[in-house]
Amino acid sequence: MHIMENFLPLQWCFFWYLLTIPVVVYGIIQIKDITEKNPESKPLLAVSGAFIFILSSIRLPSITVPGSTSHPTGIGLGAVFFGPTVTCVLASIVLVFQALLLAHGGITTLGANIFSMGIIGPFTAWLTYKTIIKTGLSSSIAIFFAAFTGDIFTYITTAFQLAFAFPIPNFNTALFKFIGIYAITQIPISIAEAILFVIIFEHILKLRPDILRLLKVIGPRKVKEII
Amino acid sequence: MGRTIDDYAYSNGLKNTNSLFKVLFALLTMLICVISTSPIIPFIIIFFIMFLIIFKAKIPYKFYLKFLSVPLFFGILTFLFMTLFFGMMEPWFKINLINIIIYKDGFNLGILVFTRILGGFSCLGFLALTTPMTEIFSLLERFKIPLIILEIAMIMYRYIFVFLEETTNMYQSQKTRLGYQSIKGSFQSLGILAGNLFIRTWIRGEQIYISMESRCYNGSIKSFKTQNSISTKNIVLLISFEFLIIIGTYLTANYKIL
Amino acid sequence: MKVIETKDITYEYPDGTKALETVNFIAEKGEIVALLGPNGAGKSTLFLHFNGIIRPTWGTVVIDGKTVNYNKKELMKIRQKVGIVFQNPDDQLFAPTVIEDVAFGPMNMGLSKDEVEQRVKEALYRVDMDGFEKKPPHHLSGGEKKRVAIAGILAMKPKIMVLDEPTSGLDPKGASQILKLLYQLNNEGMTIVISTHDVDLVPIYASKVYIINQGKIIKHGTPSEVFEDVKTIRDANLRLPRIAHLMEILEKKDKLPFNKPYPLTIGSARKRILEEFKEIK
Amino acid sequence: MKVIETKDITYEYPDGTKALETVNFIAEKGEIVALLGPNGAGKSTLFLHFNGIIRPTWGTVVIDGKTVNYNKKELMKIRQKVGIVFQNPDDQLFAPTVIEDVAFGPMNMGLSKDEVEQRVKEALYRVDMDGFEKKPPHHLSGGEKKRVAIAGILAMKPKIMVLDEPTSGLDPKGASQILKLLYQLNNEGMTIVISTHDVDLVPIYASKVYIINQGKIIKHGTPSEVFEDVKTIRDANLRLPRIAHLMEILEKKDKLPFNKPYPLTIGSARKRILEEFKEIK
Ligand SMILES: Nc1ncnc2c1ncn2[C@@H]1O[C@H](COP(=O)(O)OP(=O)(O)OP(=O)(O)O)[C@@H](O)[C@H]1O
Ligand SMILES: Nc1ncnc2c1ncn2[C@@H]1O[C@H](COP(=O)(O)OP(=O)(O)OP(=O)(O)O)[C@@H](O)[C@H]1O
Ligand SMILES: [Mg+2]
Ligand SMILES: [Mg+2]
Repeated sequence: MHIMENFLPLQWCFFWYLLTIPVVVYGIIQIKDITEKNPESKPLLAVSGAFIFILSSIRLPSITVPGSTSHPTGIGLGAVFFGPTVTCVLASIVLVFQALLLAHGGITTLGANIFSMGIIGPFTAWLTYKTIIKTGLSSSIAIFFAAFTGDIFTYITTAFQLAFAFPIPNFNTALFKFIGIYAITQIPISIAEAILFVIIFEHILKLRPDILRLLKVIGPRKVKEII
Repeated sequence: MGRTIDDYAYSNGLKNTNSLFKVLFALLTMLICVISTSPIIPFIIIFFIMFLIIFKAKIPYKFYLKFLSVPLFFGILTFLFMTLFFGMMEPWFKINLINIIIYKDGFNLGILVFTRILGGFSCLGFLALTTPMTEIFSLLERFKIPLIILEIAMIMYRYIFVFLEETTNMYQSQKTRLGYQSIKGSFQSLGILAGNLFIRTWIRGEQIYISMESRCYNGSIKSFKTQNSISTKNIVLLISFEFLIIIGTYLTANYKIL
Repeated sequence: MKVIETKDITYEYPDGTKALETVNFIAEKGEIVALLGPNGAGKSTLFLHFNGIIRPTWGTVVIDGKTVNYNKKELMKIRQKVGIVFQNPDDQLFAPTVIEDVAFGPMNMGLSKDEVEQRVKEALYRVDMDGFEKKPPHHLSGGEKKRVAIAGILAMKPKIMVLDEPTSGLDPKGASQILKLLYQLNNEGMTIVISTHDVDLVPIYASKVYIINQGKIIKHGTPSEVFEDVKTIRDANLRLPRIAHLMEILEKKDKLPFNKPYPLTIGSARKRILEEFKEIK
Repeated sequence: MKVIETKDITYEYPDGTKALETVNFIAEKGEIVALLGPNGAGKSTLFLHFNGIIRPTWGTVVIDGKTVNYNKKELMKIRQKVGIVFQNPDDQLFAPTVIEDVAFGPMNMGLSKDEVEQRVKEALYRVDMDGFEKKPPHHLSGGEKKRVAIAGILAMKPKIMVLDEPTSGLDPKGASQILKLLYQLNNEGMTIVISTHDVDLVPIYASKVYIINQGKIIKHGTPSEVFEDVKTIRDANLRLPRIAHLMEILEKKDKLPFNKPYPLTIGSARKRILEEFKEIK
C-alpha cells in the first residue's frame, strides 16, 4: 500500500527515512558480501528485482475494490525466496522505480513506504514462513500464511504511519479509523494475493524445483519427492 | 503501463535540459509543497508545473490530465475523508439527513492535504516525465550511492522492460486460449504466468552472467558516463524561483480558506 | 466466403506508435494466406486483432461475417473460432507437462473431462507428438515445442488458425514438418494465416500473399502477382525468393529468355529451364 | 595458422546431457568458418568453449597456439582475443544505455577513459549505430539490438569473433546488413566463426563449413565439398541450398548435365546455366 507523494508531513518523512536507512544499509552490506563471494548472483538479484517489480504492477483479477490502489506487492514471495534483508534492498529499489516509472508512491514518502513494504512486510512474511515450516506443515500452507500476514502487517504499519501523521482528534481514534477502512478493503485482497502466491509457488515447484532448492526454500527431501 | 511515462522521459521537449537542474527543481519544489501550511503555494505550483509539462515539455495535455486523474481521485477521497472525520473545532454546517457535522478545521486540513498531494505529485510527475532514468543513474553515481545498488538498479531497469514485453506476450497467448474467463481461471492463469515469469527471470539471470563473463566481467561494473554541469543562468533561475516560493509560503503561512 | 476481414483498421499503441494504418485484410475460407513483412512492420499487431486481443483504434474487424463486438461472451466465441499460435513457443507453453498444456484451452472452454482428453490425444497425434504427454515442455527441442504449441490451439478446434512466424528459429527439417502439417490441416478445410519474412517458403504454400510495411498493406495478390513487382518487394526490406532472383539475373544480365513472372519455386523453375533447353535443341 | 583448435573435446552438462562428443574443430586465421547444425546439435555449447566460459569434460582447447589454462588471468586474455556475440541480444545487452553497454567490455579491460571512448565511438560507427548512444536498448528494433551487441564485442578489438546465429529472427535486409558487416571485418583480417542453420546463406560467405549433429562433427570442408554429400546433410535435418537443390533435381530427374559439385550460390548457378546454354547452341 503506497503512501502518496507529500501525504505525510515533513517531520514524519524524515522520521521514516531515519528508521529505514540503517536496515537498508545492513541489507546493502549483506548483498555486497553475497555478490563478492558469488559474482554470478549480481545479475540474478537484479532480474529478481525486475520480477518483483512486474509482479507488483500486475492487477489482481476481479477483486478490484473501488478506491484502493492495491495490488500484489510481490515482496512476500521475494522474502521467502531470498530472505528479508536482501528483499529489503530489492524492494527499496523497486519502490524508487515505481515512483519514477509509474508514479506510484513518492520520494518524500519513500522512507515510510520502505518501512512498511520493504521491512515490516518481508520480515513478517519470512518469520511466518519459517515458523510454519518448523511445525512440519506443507510449504504451500506456509506460503499462504506468509503472504497473508506479510500483507496484513504491511497495511497495519501503513495505518500506524497515517495515524501518527494525522493524530486527529487523538492517535487511537485516528488509528482505529484507518485500520477500519483497511480491514474492509485489504483483507480480501490479502487473501486473494496469498492464494495467488500459492499457485505461483506450486508452479515453480513443479517445473524447476532445483531453483527453489538452490535458494534453500525447500529441503532436499522435497526435491527427491518431486523428481 | 510504465512504458509510456518512460517513453516521454526520452522524447520530451525538456530532455536536453540539464538533469541535475530538473531533479533539484522537482525535489526542492516538492519539499516546499510539503512544508507549506496553507494551500495557496501548492495550488500555484500545481498550475506552474502543468504549464511546464504541457507547454515546455510538450507532453500531450490529454495524457497529462489522464496521468493526474489517479492522484486527483485519491486526493478527493482523502479530502472527503478528512473533512468528514477529522474536524472538531468549529462546526461549519450540519447535514441533518445523515447526521454528520462538517467542521471548518477538517475542511481546511482536507484542502491543505489535497493541494499538497497534488503539488507533490506534479513535481514527481515532472521528474518522471522529463528526466530519463539513465540520467538519474548518472546523478546517483555522482552522489556516491553505493555502487552495488547502482549496478543492480541498472540491470533491473533494463530487464523490467524485457520482462514486461514477455509478460504481455504470455498474457495474450493465455487469453487466446481462453484463460482469465472465470475468477478461478483468472487466478490459475495469473499464477501460472507469474510462476513462469520467475523461472524465466532465473534463466535470464544465468545467461546474462555468461555473456558478461565473455566480456571480461570481473565482479564490478565500471561505469562509463559523461557528466555535464548546470549553467550559471540555470542556477540563478533555480535559486530565485525557490526563494520566491519560500517567501510565498512564509507570507501565506496562516491563510485558511475558512 | 470471407472468414476474416478487417475494414480500414488503424491501431495506435498507448505510447503513440502508429502500428497499423487503414489496413484492409481478407482471408477467405479454406485459403492459406501469407502476411509478409520486415521486422516491425506490424504483423504481430495485426494478428492480435483477429481474435479480439487488441481492439482497433479506428475501423472494424469482421470474423465469419459478424462484426466483432468486444464483450466477454462474444470474445469467447471468437477465440474459439480463431486460434493464434504465437511466435515464441516459450511464451505459450506454461504448464508443467505437455498434456496439461494442450488441455489448457479445451478446459477453459468448459468441455467435459472425456471430451478434453479425447481432443488432447487427437491434437497431439496430429502434430506427431503422441508419446510426449508427460514431458515437461522445457525439455523439448525448438521444433517440438512449436508443434506442442500448435496442438494447444488445434485442441480447441478453431476454424481459422493464425500463426506468427511459425518457422522462425527452426532448422530446415523442423520448418518443413510444420509447413507440411499446416498444409494438411488446410486440405481438411482449415483456413490458415501465416506471418513470415521468409520469402523462400511463402510461394510454396500460400494461395494469397499480403505485403505489409510500416503498418500499411502495400501489395496483395497471388504469390506470382506479388513477386512480379520487384521494386515494391525490395523497398519493403524484402527480397525475391532465391530461385526467382536467379531467373531475374539470367534474364536481365544474360538476356536469357526467362521473363516475368519469374518462377518462384524449385518445381516451377525446373519446368521453365526444361522448356528452354528443349526449345533450343 | 590455427587460431582456434579443439582437440577431442567432450562436454557433459551437470544433468548428464552429453552435448559434445570428441569434437575437433579448427579455425584458421582470417577465415570465415560456419558451424552448421540442427536445433540442439551442440553449436552454442561448442562456442562457449572458445573463450573458456565452459571447460570441456575431456579434451583440450587451444587458442592462438596456446592450450587454455583455466585460471583467471589467462581467461581474461582469452576473452579479449575471442569475442562471442550471443544469439539473443536481450541476453547480452544489460546496461541501460547503448553507450554504457558497448563500453562495458573495454572498461573491464582496464583501458583509459579516452581510449574507451574512442573505441566505443568507432565500434558504433562500424555497425552504423552512431547517434544511438543515449538510447535505452528497449527502444531499439531487433536488428538494431543485434548490431549494438556486435559493437559491444568489436569495441574489445578481438582477433576472433564468434557469432551464434547472427541472422536469426531478422528480415532479409537486416540479415544481409549483418553479413556484409562480418564480411568487411573479415577482409580487415578478423577471423569469424558463425553458427547457423540457414543453409542458403552459408555458402555465400563461408570459406569452411563444419556440420555438427547430436554433439558430433560429422563433416567438414569447403562449402562445395560439404554440400556434395547430400545424404549426410539430409540426415542431419538440414537440406541443400535451394539453388543446389534445383540443380540436383535437374540432373537426377531430368538428366540435364548439371553434375556434382552443384553450384551453391546464385552467382555460380548463373555461370553453369550459361555454359550449358552455350554448349547446346
Ligand atoms: N507494446 C508496444 N508499445 C508500443 N509500440 C509497440 C508495441 N509493440 C509493438 N510496437 C511497435 O509497433 C510496430 C509494429 O510491431 P509488430 O510487433 O507488430 O511488428 P512485426 O511485424 O510483428 O515485427 P517482427 O517481425 O519483428 O515480429 C513496431 O514499430 C513496434 O516497435
Ligand atoms: N544447461 C543445460 N543443461 C543441460 N542440457 C543442456 C543445457 N544447455 C543445453 N543443453 C542440451 O545440450 C544439447 C546442445 O544444446 P545447444 O544449445 O548447444 O544446441 P544448439 O546447437 O545451439 O541448438 P539451437 O540451434 O537450438 O540453438 C541439447 O540437447 C540441449 O538440450
Ligand atoms: Mg512479430
Ligand atoms: Mg544455440
